This record gives sequence, C-alpha cells and structure tokens, in this order.
Amino acid sequence: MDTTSYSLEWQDLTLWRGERCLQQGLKGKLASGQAITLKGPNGCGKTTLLRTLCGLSQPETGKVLWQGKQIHKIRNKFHAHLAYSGHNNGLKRDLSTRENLRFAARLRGRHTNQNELLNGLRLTACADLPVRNLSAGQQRRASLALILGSGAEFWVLDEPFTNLDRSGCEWLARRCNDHLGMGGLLLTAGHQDSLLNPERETIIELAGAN
Amino acid sequence: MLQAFQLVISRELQMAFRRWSDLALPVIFFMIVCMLFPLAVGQDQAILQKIGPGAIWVAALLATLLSLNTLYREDFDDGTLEQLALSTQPLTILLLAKTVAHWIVTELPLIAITPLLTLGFNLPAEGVYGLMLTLLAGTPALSLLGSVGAALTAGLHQASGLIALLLLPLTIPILIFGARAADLAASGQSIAGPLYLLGGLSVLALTLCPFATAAAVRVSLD
Amino acid sequence: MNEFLDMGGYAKYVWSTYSISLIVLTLTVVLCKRTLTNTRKRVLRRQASLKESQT
Amino acid sequence: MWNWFHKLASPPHFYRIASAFEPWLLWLAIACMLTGAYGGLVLAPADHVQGDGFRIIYVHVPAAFLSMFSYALMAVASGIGLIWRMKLAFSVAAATAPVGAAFTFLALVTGAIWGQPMWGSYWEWDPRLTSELILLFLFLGYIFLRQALAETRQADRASGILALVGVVNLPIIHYSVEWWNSIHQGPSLIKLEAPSITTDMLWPLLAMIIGYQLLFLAILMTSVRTQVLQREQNARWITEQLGTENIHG
Repeated sequence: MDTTSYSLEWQDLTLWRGERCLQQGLKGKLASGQAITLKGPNGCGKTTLLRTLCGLSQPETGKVLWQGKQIHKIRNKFHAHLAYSGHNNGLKRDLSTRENLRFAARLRGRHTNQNELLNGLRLTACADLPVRNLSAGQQRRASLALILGSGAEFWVLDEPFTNLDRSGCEWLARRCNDHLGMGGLLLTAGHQDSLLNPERETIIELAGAN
Repeated sequence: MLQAFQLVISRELQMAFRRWSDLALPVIFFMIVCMLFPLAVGQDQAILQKIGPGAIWVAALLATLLSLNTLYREDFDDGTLEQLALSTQPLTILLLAKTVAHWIVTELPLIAITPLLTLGFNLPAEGVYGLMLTLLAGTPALSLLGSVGAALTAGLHQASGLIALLLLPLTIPILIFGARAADLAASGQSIAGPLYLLGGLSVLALTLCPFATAAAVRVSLD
Repeated sequence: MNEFLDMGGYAKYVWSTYSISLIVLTLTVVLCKRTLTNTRKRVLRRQASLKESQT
Repeated sequence: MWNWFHKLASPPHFYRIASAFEPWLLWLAIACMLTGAYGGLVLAPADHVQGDGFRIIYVHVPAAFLSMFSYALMAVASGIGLIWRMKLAFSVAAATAPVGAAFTFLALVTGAIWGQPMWGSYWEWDPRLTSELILLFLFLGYIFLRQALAETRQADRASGILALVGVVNLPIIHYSVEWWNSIHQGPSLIKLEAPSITTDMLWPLLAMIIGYQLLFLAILMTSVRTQVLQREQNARWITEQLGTENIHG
C-alpha cells in the first residue's frame, strides 16, 4: 500500500429501483484514512449506493469520481485499488478456499502469503474443503480473506459483520482499523453499532424511501 | 492480459472436470436427439442418409442451448461475476475466456462423438471427417452468440425457453451453412464453399460478440 | 359491380388480404390508444393517492 | 440544430409534440391509404401475368417495408439510448416493438395468401417470406426479453443490446436464406418479382407505402406517450400535463 492519498467523491447521485426513486442528490467524499458507514432501514438503497460507488451499477444522474476522474472512464485503474465484498461471497462453491484465494490473487497479479491470512481467519483447518461444505460463518470469513488478500486501498464491505461470531467481529474491526491507520479507505453498510474507532468514521443515515 | 485469459480458462476447466456430470449432460442430450430421428422417421436408409447431416446439426444446436443456461447464472448467484466485473483486467477478455472454456467443455465432446452417430444415420465413413470439420468451424459462432444470450438472461432464474427464443433466429445462418456443408460432406463433394462462409461467421462472431457479452453482463449486474 | 368484386377469379385472395390488413391495423391503433388511456388513468389515480398520503 | 435535438429529447416536450401531431398523422395516413387502395383496386389495370391477383401487392409490400423499417428504427433508438443514455430513445424502442411485430405478421399473412394464386400453395419457403418469419421471431424475442426483466432500466438496456445484435445479424440472415433458397431451388418457379410496373400501377403503391408509414408514426406517437407515462410517473410535469389534458381531455 503506497502512501499517496486517495479520494473518492460523488455528486448529486439519484438512485432508482424500478419506478421508485430511492435517494436523491447524494453528495459526499471519502479520503485516505477515513471510513463511512451507511445506516438506514431495509430497502432504503444502502446496497445500491455501495454498488454505484464501486461502478457496478449506473446512477440515474450524478457522477462518481476517483482521484478526480469519473470511474467509468478509468475503470481498470480504479479497480486496481478496489476490493468489494457483497451479499454473496464471491467464491466458487466447487473450489476450495485456497484455490479461490490463489485465483483471486493471481488475477490481480499479487502473490500473497495465504497461510498467514488463513491462520488469522482460523480457516487453515478447512482451507482445502470445497467452499460448498463450509458453514455460513466460515464462508463469510473466506470472502473477507479475499478482501484482505487483495491489498487494495479502497475496501467496500456490504454488511461485513453478518454471520460472524464475537471473536470474528473483533478480528475484523482490528484489521479495518489497521487498514485505516495505513491510509486505506473503507465504505461499509450495516445495522450493528460499528466497532470501528469513532474519530476516523463518519456515519451516514439514509432516509427510508417514501 | 493473456495471463488472466489463461487463468480464467484453467479455472473453468478445473471446475468443469470437478463436476463431470455437467460435462456429460450436453453430450448425452446430443446422442438422444440424434437417436430420435431414426425412431421418428423409420429405418429407411435413403431417408436417414438424406436427413442425417441436418439432424446432427440441429441436435448440436439444441445441445449448445441446453448448456447455456448455467454459463453465467452460477457465477451471477455466487458473486464471482461481480468479482470479474471489478477485476483489473478488461471484462471482455475474461468473458471471452469463459466462452472459450464453454466451447471446449461442451462443443468438443459433441464433435468427438459425431463419428459414432453417423453410424446411426448410415452416413459414408469418408463423410464423417467433413462433418466434424463443419462442426469445428461452426460451433465457435454458436458458443459466442450463446454467451451473449446467456449474459442477457443471467439475472433470470428460469430462462431456458427465453434463451432459445433469443438465439434460434440469430443462429439460423450458422445452421443453414453448417447443414449444407455437412450434406455436401456426406455426399462426398467438396465442402469448401459453405465451410468458408461458416468460418467467416465464426470470425465475425469472435470480433463482435465479446463486447456485446461484456455490455450484457454489466446490465445484468446493474 | 360484381365483376369488380370477382377480381378476375382472385376475389377470395385479394379481399381476404385487404380485410385482414384492415382488421390488424385498426386493432393496433385501437389497442395502443386504449393502453394510453389506461396508463393515464392509472398514473392519475396513483398521483391522487400519493397526494392523500402526503397531506 | 443540436439544441433542437436535445429539446425534442426531453420527455415533457416530446409528450406535448406527440399528442399534438398524432391526430393529424392518423387522418393523413387514412386519406393516403384510401386513395392508394382506390387507385390499386380500381384504377390500376390487371397485370398480364397474374391478373387481378397482383393487387395484393398494395397491401403486402408496404407491410414488408414497414417491418424492416420498424426493426431498424428500434435498433437505432436502442443504440442512441445505450450510447447517450437517453431515456426517451428507450421509450421509442420499447414502443416500436409491438407495432413492428404487427406489421411483420401482416406482411407474412398477406405474402402467404399471395403465394396461393402464384405458386399453388400457401407456403413455398420463398426467401423473402422466410426472412419475414425470422424477423417476426426476432421481434418476439425482443418483446419476451423485455417482459422477463422486471426493472425498466435493465429491460431497456438488455433489450437494446439484443436489438443491436439482431440488426447486425439481419442482413446475414437474409443473405443466408437467399443462398439457401438458391441451393434447394426446385423447378424454376415464377419468382415473386414485382410485376412489370406501369406508372398507373405504381402511384397507388407509393400512396399506400406513405399511408402505412404515416399510420406507423401515428401509432408510434401514442405508444411512445404510454411508455413515457410509465417511466415518468413520479415526475412533477406529469401532474400538470395530465391535469390540463383532463380539462379538455
């Protein structure tokens, strides 16, 4: 993780689902070392906003800028710094965790030391089992291993603390704080009260769509 | 870029061989469809010889359609399609790799098994190589067009009928030239004309379809 | 007049094509107009109910 | 010129223009078709080869032309929608599909019926009729894909891609069907060539084509307004627009 400072900015985003307008005129900025947690009732567009800021979905109006440039113009450069973990965990169910991690790392051209990562997530025991046989908590931790192994500066986690036990949550909160400490950016959506340290984190409350 | 291309292909092949039942399904379907024709039309050798090449091509087309349902649906459900869309490599190349892997996994076994089926239609032995050649030249276009159809319906859960409706009108030129070339092969004449047209269609599909597939996947992920 | 109707022996074909065309075209026009009025009614009803829920 | 195009592209503006033009287009279309039909059925002399049977051309050719035109329009509108992300372009594409399918069906039926006096059977796999049949399936594929995707934005963009892939394939399909027909050509049948057209046979045909085109535009205006209404339900301009229409609606 180099030390240049990164920034993500979005201006007057309008988010739609079907005929319903979820959010209007959203504006915000995320700089290095900062975290933003989105809170709000179900169906208010948290996930849609996360996916829009990653470039997965197109906003109805408005722009999303990474380092001042629109993300759909600099897609590959932007994705080099991005790691996204959505509701489904992004792992092939027939391959083992180790094979999934190796594929993801080599796709990004990185050679992470997997054992240290797997030990941290207490997954070494079941690392060679197909993901299909892992429990929901283990699958969640395996998908978090994807994020940690990616070495990306900008983490986007959609409800990271679901299916995690107490020790898992603390472990993840510690790693997130280290990430922020090293100048990384973090964007999460979730319901539990956040375990991140307060002074780096801003909480955005999204109003429920009418 | 090339490394990512090989990476995706090797992962797809690794996955396919791990679940060989999905591998065998299109081939078995292909054999069954080819077996139906003699049962429906009767053993009259003259008729069977006449409809043989065409029947084999129709069966190959239907077997491809069958295997397209799960091409992107699984990746859409388990989130790997999102990871591919958010990777540093261009999505077009990665999806082309997936389509090539689909072609290897589904079409090559079909081509490998055609000699067995030509016995069923009592086609002359020397016609078999020509028939396999036409399948070799035509099936890439089927897979590429099929991947566009599969990407368009990745988000839908019971879309097998829809994919067939979307694709069949588009694959008609391939079927016409393929069946015609196979017919010439079976009757021992030179198959150069339609074979070149078939190859041309495959090259055209190779240049245009990956971009349509990437755009369709981005729409399905929206 | 009936010589005109006979259409030189092709009466059956000529008049069938013309009548089918007339039917299909008028049907399309009528259906499109009706869907427009239905949609307009539906949107108006939705807007009215929306206004009540806000006031 | 550019701001005129941009102005037209704003849904409220287009909605008002559409509702204003639609009655004129409709009546003009009906007038053209009536004169065309009168000219074709009464004034034009019988063809020396096909006798009066050739009068079906006045109904078949305009429908066939419109079926091609509507698919091309749908593809162009989808292309504009995908490239410049213009919602109105998607509304036009969505509105064109069912109307295009209706015209294709019409071309198919009139062509088949014309086949009977010409070749002795309703379906002779004539390359043009086969292309019309495939075009009908392309339209149905577009319409069913649009129905299957619940979200309008996704449906617009996905069916737009299908329309573009389809329009690239259309000439290839037509060529391959022509080529296929020339291979399996039975004894040389009298082709469905347009009979030697004399001017007093020709002007009714032109009148009918213009009439069909105007009718297509009139129907299009109505169905685009429906699409715009569906898409802009929450926009404020809808309320006053419908309000004013209600008064003298």
